[in-house]
Amino acid sequence: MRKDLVWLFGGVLFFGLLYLLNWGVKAISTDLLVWIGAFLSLAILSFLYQDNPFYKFAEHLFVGVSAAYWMCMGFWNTLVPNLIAKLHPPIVKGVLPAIAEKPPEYWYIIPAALGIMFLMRLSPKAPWISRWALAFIVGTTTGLNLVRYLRSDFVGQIKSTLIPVIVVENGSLSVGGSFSNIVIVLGVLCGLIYFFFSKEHKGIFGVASRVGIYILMITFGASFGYTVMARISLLVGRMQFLFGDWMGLLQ
Amino acid sequence: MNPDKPKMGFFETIANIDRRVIFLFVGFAVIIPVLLSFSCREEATPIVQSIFDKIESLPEGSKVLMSFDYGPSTVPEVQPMVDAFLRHCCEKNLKIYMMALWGTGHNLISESMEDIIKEEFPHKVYGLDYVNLGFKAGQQGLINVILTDLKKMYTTDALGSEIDAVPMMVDIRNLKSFDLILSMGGGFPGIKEWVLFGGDPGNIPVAGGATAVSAPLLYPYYPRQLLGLLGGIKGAAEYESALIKGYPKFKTYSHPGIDMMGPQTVAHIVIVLFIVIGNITFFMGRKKEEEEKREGGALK
Amino acid sequence: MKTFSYSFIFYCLLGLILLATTDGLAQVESSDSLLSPLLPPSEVIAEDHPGDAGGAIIVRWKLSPDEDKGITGYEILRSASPTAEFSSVGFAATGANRYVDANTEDSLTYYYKVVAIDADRNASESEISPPVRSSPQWFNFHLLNLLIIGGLICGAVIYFIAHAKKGKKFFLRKIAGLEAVDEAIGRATEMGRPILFIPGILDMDDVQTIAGITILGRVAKTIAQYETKLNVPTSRSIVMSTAMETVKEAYISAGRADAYSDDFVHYVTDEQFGYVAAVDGIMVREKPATCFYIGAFFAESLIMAETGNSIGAIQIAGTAMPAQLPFFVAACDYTLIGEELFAASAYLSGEPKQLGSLKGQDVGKIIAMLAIVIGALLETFFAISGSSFFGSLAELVHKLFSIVAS
Amino acid sequence: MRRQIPLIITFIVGSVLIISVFIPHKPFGQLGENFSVYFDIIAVFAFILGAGNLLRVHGNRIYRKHKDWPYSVVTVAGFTVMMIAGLFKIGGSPGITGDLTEPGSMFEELYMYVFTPLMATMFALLAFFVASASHRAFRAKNKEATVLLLAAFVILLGRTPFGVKLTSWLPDPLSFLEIPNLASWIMSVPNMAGQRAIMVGIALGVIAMALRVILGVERTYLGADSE
Repeated sequence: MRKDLVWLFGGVLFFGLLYLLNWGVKAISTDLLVWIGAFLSLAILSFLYQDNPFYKFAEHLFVGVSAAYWMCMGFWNTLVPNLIAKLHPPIVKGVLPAIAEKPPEYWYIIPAALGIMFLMRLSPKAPWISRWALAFIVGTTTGLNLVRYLRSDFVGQIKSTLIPVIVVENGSLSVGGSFSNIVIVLGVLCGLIYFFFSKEHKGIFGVASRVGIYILMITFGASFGYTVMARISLLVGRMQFLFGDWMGLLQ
Repeated sequence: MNPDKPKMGFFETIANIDRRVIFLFVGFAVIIPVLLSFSCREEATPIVQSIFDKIESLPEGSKVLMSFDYGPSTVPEVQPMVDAFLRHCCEKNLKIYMMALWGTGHNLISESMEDIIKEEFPHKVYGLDYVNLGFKAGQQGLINVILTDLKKMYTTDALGSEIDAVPMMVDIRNLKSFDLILSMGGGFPGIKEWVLFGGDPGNIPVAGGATAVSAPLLYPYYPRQLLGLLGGIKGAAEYESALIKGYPKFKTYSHPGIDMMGPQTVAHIVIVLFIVIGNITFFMGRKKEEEEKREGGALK
Repeated sequence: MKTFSYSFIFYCLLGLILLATTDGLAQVESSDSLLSPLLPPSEVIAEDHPGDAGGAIIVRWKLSPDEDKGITGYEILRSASPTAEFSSVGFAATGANRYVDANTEDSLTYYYKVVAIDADRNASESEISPPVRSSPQWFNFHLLNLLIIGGLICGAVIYFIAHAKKGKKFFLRKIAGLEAVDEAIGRATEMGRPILFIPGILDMDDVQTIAGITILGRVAKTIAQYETKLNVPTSRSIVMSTAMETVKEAYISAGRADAYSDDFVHYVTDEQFGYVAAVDGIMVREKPATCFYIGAFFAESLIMAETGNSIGAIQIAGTAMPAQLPFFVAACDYTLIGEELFAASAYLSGEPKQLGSLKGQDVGKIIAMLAIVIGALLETFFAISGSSFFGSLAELVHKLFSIVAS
Repeated sequence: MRRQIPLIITFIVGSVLIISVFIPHKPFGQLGENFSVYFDIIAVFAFILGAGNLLRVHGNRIYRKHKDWPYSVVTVAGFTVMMIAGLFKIGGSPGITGDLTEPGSMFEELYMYVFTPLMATMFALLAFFVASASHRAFRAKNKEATVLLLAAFVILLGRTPFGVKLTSWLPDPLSFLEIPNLASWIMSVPNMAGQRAIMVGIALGVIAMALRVILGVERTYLGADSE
């Protein structure tokens, strides 16, 4: 008998026994589903110590269940309403009665054809056809993203940086405001200089590029620090589940 | 220098600490406060206190519009804020008008009504003290319309009653009829839209609560366009504290924000301590290294 | 005492005004109920909304002269004929002189009226607008600035690609993360351990994934020359399929078709955290000597990078997700930051054509920097001097960089 | 020729989509929206490849008695059960008429009690990793690391009551030095400047990369052309 499986089955048995013994005795949950949730949560947490049979079990279960989950979602929420129902509405009468009355939209043949082309990879004779579908996907992705990024990240971000470096508020100089704006404008400029590829980072250019690195480091440090608390709250939620919903130790 | 394997000094041991020790500390830092229901006293920061003070200052019968602009995924963060706002408004005998710019907000209004108003303030009467206007599509366009004429969009309340048959709706004409707008959410449409399309053009005070992730994007509006803001669980906890301070009876009520904050704060402090210790040991280690180097150099 | 007298005069005046107005109201009501006390908005013009796919009409009007006298907004009425009944299509706030009716049929002709409304629900209708039809356009002039800026950048990129083709060489700075790729692969070979490559968790409809896959192609070519196992778990079926083709091609072009195996690339699950759980499992069991994380990442970035760190792997990351960069910077040995991710495949290819495009990117940066410097200076001059000359210039730069939502 | 056709497709599709942004007229204006629908449909077709690969990998492990083969059985079993529960909508409304995620259906129960706890706990591991990463990375090793450390430290302190107390004694004119104020200044000024520089750079990177792909200069993604 394999040692890891002995551990795994032993653990599951122990857990099951606990479940049966505590049935209605203490504040601990009597709901089998909660117990399953608790077991799986503990199995994942055990990875923090080291890899072990419980984690392996949970991980492999997670992969199988979640892969099937998204495939079912894709089938029922995309393929059925957005393809089958468009090409031949009556077929979805039982599932989507509202759509079944609509006239068919035949241009949905195009994605269907592309999908089948993509599957031609499996064909022994013409696997190269799948590359046409891929070329279509890559062409659209690049085309769409080129304009999207140009618009919101390039033009949009530059626009927000068109600010006065000397701020006058109610007729008098605002030192704080001016300082902040100077930092923003210089920060963006130096940050961009850091990314320059085709000029050696030397002299004044090198100094600016150093400042750019510092600005990036502040950005990274600040964003990191800001996220820490949000991450901890996820763990608090899990602990509240384990100690509250499952063990019944919290009011 | 030393032919034998150098013995790890105290500082090296700490500097190269097994990360599982850190995990253990973080684990305890969360588990112990959770078990003991430990909570820190949260002091309301000015950005939170200003909302509390505003609601405090409103005379009885003032009209507060609450917009539920969030969905189930952000309920853990946003619901504590909603509950705190609702309790405060009920306690102050303000009239509460609830609406939603998000489709998902509709159910959340009903749930909040059941859980807070009906449960904790059973003497409040629907239609006199609070009303559910439900969800209407239109996003910022909706705000734009109700800025001038609210009843054009809301011909009935969410339960289907004629809008003018609801007593508290009779003297409502548009957004300007309200004394305060509270938007709870963080995404789009949300607080930002309320500020730009409602508060600014109508000159109506807008405040609200947002998720921790989206709060920084709203800071630029405070305090000129945005009266105040609760950012994430911390904001909710601060408001709950302010509420308890003002009305000690709320101490016995649920306060999920404060409950969540205790463990978070302890864990945060543990992490900060680890960073400090990490740096001290790093410098001590380096100092020692330099000394050894110097000695080594002298020997040559 | 003084204040008292002032307020006395004030209230007297107020009373007079009130008297006058109520008197006026009474008169109107008694004489003719059709005549409202409000003056209507005038010069109502409706025209097709420019630069759209049809289905929208802009209505413009001149504000009612009574704008300050309690008008609470304007209602926009529409009809298919000047004689038929008009129905409401929407409202505009006080002070607004323009409304977009985004719900029109291109085949129909419309007539518009604008009604001023005050707080007492008095209404005053404008004249009927001339007839108008909505129609789709072939060019969106609102996006002209985008076309100009985009054209400049794309032109620069294409120019330098063509320039480099002719064999013109130019300086390129080093990127530490890319310098380390060969070393990292060599180390894995020495240690006899596999190399893990994570192409992000998004699908092929994200450019970062395409960048990740092209870098995978380059890296795989180097790996093919060693006897090192490559492991590419993917979280998307299309990415799996594309990565397989890419790696296969890399091995073939390196002359090592025999060393290629279909097992290098495998699908795990579309679920973000299921994928991470599996990747973590692979890391602690196979102990890869080198981990690449190149593509689009979310919260899982740190889970993977920390696990990779704990097994002592050399880690090279690259992403254009600003929110995840800090975690990679903190936990990995090298990180390609944003733009460097997209430049990496060109760097690694070493082809002059590809490298030329990097110089084009730099021209884009110069454009951005010039715009910021000029814009900020103009804004500053305007703020100090208040001169309308600088004001209008600053406005112009602003306009060049503002994108109207279409 | 076989090599050329995909390049031509990419070129045509890519350029048409770029141009279409400026042409609101039908059918160009809608192309971008339609694509995401197309893409989702193709992705569902591709699931067949993904599922096939997953089952092949784990099937092989079981067949070859790989070290961890019993766990592969778990994956295959989990996948099969979930797939059957979802495709045939077991336990919900009669037949397949109900909603996929209908309360009480097997698919929904599996999601609630197996999928969700696994996902939430995996996500919660971040709390631990954030701590170990900051312990290791936030050290003043050199100037850059010091700047990183200081920024992170001020923000971290600003979010604890202790940090707030630490500087609350500062007199009014110096109130901008109080840690919470300093933290929000860092977030909204230097942090924002850095984010902007990164975003502008990313935009340029995407544009150049997209052009290389559309023009066929970059063709690695197309894979093998030996046949």
